[in-house]
Amino acid sequence: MEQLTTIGLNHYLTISAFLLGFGLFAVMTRKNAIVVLMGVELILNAANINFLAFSKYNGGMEGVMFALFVIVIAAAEAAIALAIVINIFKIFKSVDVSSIDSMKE
Amino acid sequence: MSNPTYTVIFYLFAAITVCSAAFVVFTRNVIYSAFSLLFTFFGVAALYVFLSADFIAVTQVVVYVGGILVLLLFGVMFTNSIMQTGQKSEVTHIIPGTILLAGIIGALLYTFYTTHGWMPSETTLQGSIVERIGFETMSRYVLPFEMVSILLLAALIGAAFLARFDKSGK
Amino acid sequence: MHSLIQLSIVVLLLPLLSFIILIFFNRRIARNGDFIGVGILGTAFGISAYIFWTVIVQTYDPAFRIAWDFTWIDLGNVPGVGPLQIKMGIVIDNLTSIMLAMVTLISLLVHLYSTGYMAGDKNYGRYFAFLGIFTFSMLGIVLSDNLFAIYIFWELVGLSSYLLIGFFFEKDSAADAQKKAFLANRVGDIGMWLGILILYSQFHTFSFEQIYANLAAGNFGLSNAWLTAAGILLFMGCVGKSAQFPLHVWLPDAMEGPTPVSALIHAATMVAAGVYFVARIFIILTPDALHVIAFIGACTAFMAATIAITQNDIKRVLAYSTVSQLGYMVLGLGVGAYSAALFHLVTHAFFKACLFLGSGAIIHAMHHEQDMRWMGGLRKHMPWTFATFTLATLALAGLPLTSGFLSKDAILAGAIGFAKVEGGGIFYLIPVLGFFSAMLTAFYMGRQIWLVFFGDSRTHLKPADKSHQVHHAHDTHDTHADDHHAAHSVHEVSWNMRAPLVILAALSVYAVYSPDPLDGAKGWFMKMIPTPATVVGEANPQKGALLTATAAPHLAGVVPTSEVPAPAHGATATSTESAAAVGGHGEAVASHGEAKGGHLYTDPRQAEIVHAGHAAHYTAIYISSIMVALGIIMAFVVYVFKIIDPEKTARLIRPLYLFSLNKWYWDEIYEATVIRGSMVLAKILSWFDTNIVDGMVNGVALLVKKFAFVNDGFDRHVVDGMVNFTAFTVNTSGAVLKKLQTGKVQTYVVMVLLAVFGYFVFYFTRLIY
Amino acid sequence: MLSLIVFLPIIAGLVILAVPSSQKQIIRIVSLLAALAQGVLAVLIWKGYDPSLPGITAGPGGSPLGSFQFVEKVPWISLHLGGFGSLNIEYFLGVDGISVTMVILTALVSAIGVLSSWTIQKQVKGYFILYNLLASAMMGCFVSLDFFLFYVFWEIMLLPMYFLIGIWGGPNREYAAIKFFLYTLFGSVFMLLVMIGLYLSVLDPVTGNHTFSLVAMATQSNFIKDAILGPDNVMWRYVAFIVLFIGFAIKVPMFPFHTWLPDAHVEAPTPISVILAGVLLKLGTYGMIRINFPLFPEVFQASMYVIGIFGAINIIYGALCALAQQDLKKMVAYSSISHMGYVLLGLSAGNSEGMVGALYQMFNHGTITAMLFLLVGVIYDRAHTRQIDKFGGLASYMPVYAAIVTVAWFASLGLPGLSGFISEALVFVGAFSSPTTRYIAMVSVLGIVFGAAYLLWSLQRMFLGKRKADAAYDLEIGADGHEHIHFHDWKGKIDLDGRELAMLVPLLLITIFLGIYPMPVLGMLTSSINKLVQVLSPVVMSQM
Repeated sequence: MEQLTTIGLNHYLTISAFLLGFGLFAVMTRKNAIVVLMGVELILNAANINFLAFSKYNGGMEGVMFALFVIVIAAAEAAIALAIVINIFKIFKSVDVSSIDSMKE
Repeated sequence: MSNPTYTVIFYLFAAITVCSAAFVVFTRNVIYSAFSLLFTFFGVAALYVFLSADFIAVTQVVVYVGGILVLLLFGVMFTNSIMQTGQKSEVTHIIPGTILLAGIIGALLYTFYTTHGWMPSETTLQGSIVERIGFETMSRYVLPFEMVSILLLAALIGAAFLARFDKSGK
Repeated sequence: MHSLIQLSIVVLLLPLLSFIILIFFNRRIARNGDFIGVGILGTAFGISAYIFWTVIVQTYDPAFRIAWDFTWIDLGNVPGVGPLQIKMGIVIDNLTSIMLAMVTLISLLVHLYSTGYMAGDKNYGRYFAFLGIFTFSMLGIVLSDNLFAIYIFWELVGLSSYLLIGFFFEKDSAADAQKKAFLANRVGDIGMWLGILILYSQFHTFSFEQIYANLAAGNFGLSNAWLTAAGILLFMGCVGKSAQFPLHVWLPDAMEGPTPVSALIHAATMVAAGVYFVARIFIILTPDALHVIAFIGACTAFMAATIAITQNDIKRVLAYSTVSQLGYMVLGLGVGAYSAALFHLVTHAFFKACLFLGSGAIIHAMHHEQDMRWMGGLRKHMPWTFATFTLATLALAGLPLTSGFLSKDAILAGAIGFAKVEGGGIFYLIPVLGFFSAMLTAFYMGRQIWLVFFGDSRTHLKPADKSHQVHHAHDTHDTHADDHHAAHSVHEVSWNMRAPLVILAALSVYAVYSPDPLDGAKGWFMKMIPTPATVVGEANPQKGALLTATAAPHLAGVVPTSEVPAPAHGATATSTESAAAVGGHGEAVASHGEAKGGHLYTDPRQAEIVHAGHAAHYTAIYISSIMVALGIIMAFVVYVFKIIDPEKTARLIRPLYLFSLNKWYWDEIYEATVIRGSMVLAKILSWFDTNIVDGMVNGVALLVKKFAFVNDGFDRHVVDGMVNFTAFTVNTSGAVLKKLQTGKVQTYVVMVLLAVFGYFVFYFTRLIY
Repeated sequence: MLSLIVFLPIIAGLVILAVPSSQKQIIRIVSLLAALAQGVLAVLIWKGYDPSLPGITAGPGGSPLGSFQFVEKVPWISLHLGGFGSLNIEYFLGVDGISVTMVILTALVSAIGVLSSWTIQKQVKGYFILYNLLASAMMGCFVSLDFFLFYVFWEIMLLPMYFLIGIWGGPNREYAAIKFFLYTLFGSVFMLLVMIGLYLSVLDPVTGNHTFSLVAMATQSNFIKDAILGPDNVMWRYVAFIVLFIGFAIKVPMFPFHTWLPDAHVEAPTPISVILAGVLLKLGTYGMIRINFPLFPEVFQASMYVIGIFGAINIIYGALCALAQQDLKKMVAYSSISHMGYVLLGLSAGNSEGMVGALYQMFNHGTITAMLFLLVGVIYDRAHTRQIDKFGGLASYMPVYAAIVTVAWFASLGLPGLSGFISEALVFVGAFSSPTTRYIAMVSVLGIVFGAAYLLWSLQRMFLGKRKADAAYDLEIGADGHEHIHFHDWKGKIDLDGRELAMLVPLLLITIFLGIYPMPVLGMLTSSINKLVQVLSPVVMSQM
């Protein structure tokens, strides 16, 4: 019971684990490119939670700074990714990822 | 700290985060998942506050909710009009996906709860860390900071370039 | 070098000279240079006649022999053998000089004859060139003193026969015939070649003399069966060349060649070469080999005779009679009647050449009509041809006062004696077949004479469309118009075709060979060509024992007349003892020409046969005369008095008639088995080669299974060899793996994560255990 | 002397490099001159060759001198590789009876080949440069006595051959070229391994360090007893022998590895077919005689029987396949498979008669088959087809051609009086005399009949009889009232013209002369072969 009532590192890690799992699931299974992107965002958030959690319980600033950078890069990534998605839509007239298999030979 | 209200609130936000994330993933409607992603971001921001990283929380809200989520919604709008049923997006690899979902989450949790390597040090972060971030940014992390800003700039320009409608029609 | 040797070399090379001149320059010389051919052959004959004179007439010695040789190939100092040379050489003995004279004479006559017969042919000059090279190679066979040289000239004879048979090469039938002849000869030759190899592998020499000596000394390393095999294999060469029983099929087809060629090659000389060769190797033949030879000869004689009865083409009748007579010679050699066989070889050469040239004259006169059914009544038109042809026919049929009578009876006598010595039973089949063939010979020759010369012309009976009637192709410029007024325009041939007929006919009279019209053994020929003593009898002790086993019981019967006890004939008998044994047969041997040559057979079996053969002489005469008379009477009954209608009889015994008319179906059998077989095999193999060279094992199975699809598989030039096989495997494996590369990003993600998760699992299991 | 004869064509190639590619005639003449000069040199070598010296192994004192002739031996590559020891490769040329005949053959055939390349119109310059390179490489293979040098020439040979088939070949040329290349490369890779193994296990008796010299390798006492391929390592010696043998057998080509030959021949232009059949195939058997057998005599003794069986298979199988071919050139190709079978059979006999026969057969097959391919080329130039059934009755219209074809065909089926016969006869004599291969010889005699069958059959179908309905040429009545034929779009002489006669007549004369009097070639072989037989004989190995 004490384990549950006193919030510790593991609680945050658990949440991040769930977020990560859901993100991966989205990336794996959803055909819609946008949803895949959302999954990526989830994963990044999971990572951020870990960063911050560790840095809090370690009392260092590195995690915080890293989380900051991650957010920035996430923004960049989202921008680029959406631009790509739009281009894909222009070319393939669809954002169905599974229909884009020109990488096959 | 064992403050009951504190604990309750934490669990509340944790639940919001995880459930909305799950909804993001499991709903078939792109619009729904986009909006529930909004809740996820809020929840995560709240958790940041719990982690006494208020500045990051604010950034999270501003950047994600104000930026990325809007971008995503734009993407949705561009790629399929809301009215038609094209908003529904099918799934693939459902079986390996679920297996891996369960497997990875299980594996991670197992690791966390069996590992006692990291014991929290006494000096945890307390209070606001805004000015410490300012110091760090300008002193120790100045180079990464500049690089990231340049990267961001380049990314935005590139994105604009990529996403523009050109008449030539590539 | 002995002067005779030098002369013989000149004789050998003269025809080659004529070939070289004519093949290159015939277009530039007047008359296409036929006079060159005739002149050169005349010279050659002159020289060989001189050799004949010196050897046979002047030095009247059965044992006469001079030889000369030179090193042709020098293999240096061979390890395990020592210095090794392959020599070429020339030997001249009585047989050689007689053959020399005979070959050159007939060749000369044929040259002369051809100037008339072949006149106006567009390849006139080339024809004489081919005759030249043929004569050259034939003389080579006669003169050479070793197996290798004989094999070489043997093949060359095959070549020239190939060229001459296919002389009218625009005719497909001629082209087929020449190919058939060459291949049939080749089949015989490989047998002969193997025989040569067996002997060489033991003695490292090809020379006759050394092989005789080595065998006599018992140096033969292999088992006795090998020696018998060597004999039979060598005999296969003769089977091919002189058209013996299994390989006789080419000779009748060879009649596609110009008729003089048939006379020269396929009657007188080339086919005789086989017999000559067997005579050369006679003394190394084991009794078993001799038995095989005798039986094959008998079968050939009989079979050919039966076929000859029903043939309608004048040349084919002669061709089959040739085969039959060759059978006689081989039979003679087989039963040990050596000199008789060679005697028959010479006499037959003359009268058969006469017959062929006569038929050539007839064909010429009849404007290339060869079917006897449309001839008849030529007696009045061509008296010369008629006279000579008839005389030669009588000789062939073996009537008394002819040369054929002497030689044939000598052979048959030998056969009877042989059968006696071998203890009767199955061996009596040989003389019986011989006599029966004699009768048939008389019959079909009588038929031929009658159909051709007597009665009145049946040219008008000839149906307009002869393709159904006549199974063989005719000469190219042969039109119906010719046939219809043929009977009127028939006329005697010119002198240059008549003279050879007369000469040859003259040589078919008994007086040439023997003073006694009934016994050839009294003549110079059989005195000059005595039966040589075999060297294998004592060369192989175990064979010697076997001999006594066969000969002893019979000898027991003879012993009372001989003072020597039977055991003296055993393997242990020294030469003097068995010589005494033979001497024991008293005056029989004395009157028997060989005694003069001081021939004493050290091999008891041979002695027995020679003696018994002589003893059976008169029996043979009686029986054969009766048979011949029967044959002629039958011919008269059928064709002269018309008591029996041949058509009716044919219908009566239709199966037999067809069997004979279709030559015992030999061609069909070979077509079905050998030719078809090898072609199919070739196709299969080439298919096999194109498709599945790899995997010999399952290849065989595939061959059988896909046999039906051979041609189909032929078209597809599919994968062959390992190269494409590897390519194939790579291809398929690639095709399988390609399934994994969907190009869908998410699939890759799944894979990556699966790997990660797999690592997790692995890691934790490691942690736990 | 030998260097000159080897590198003369390459020099000519360099000269051609300088000539502008528009000057086709000059290019042709230059390479013809080079080929003729090579021929002259070959004749000089033949004259200067002393047939009494055996060769094969080193002379007295372990030095090649006194056994080999025209020896040229200079250190070429010598590296010190530290622990590995030192790498000594020599530029080591020399001839004995076996090679000198092949040198003459090569010079002859390459000269003929240049003549028959006259009709090549496409990229003449490149063609002749490659051709000369090929000629040099072949010659080098035959005269080099250093395994490494041999290997270098062997590999150089592949490249021009590949291009000559692949560029100037028929419709399906790339396939054939690739196939040829892969096959031969496959063989030579293994050769490389064995070569290194041998290098490590052989010591030069004179200098005392490792050597690639084949002369040193041919003496068993020079092997280090416990080296990888030393006398003690029986298993590895067997492996090396087999691998090496396969390498050479592919070139021969021996039965399971022969499928590249028909394709290569059918696709290759006439001169290249001539070179391929005339010289390249000989390299396989030459390699066996020079390298495979004397280096592993005891393995050779053990495997005679197998080699003989493969020889018999080649003979009969090749003949039967030839019997079934419709394409004249393919038939000739299979016939040469069959004839190389005689060589294998003769070698497997392991006695002097057989081996002399095999060597002589190599020479004769070189001349005769070259002649056959030239004749095929002649008719192909005129009719643009090689289908046997597309002809018929040619003998009436092309008498000279028909006559030469007849002689060549009969030479190929081993008619006495023509050189082919003597070699085949000697092969059979040898194979039959050795108890090991006696029964094999008895079987392969069948090859004689089949050989006669397919040659005579094709002869009949093409030359005898009358023109077929679907023949590849027309009949027309000429001015002189006789029938003539004319081929579509063939401007030249209907019968053989001067150039073709110049190619064919020399070969014809050689064939006939060597058929009547073989000693000029055999005389050079005998002493070497006797020595070789001694080296291979079990007696020598027992004291090894």
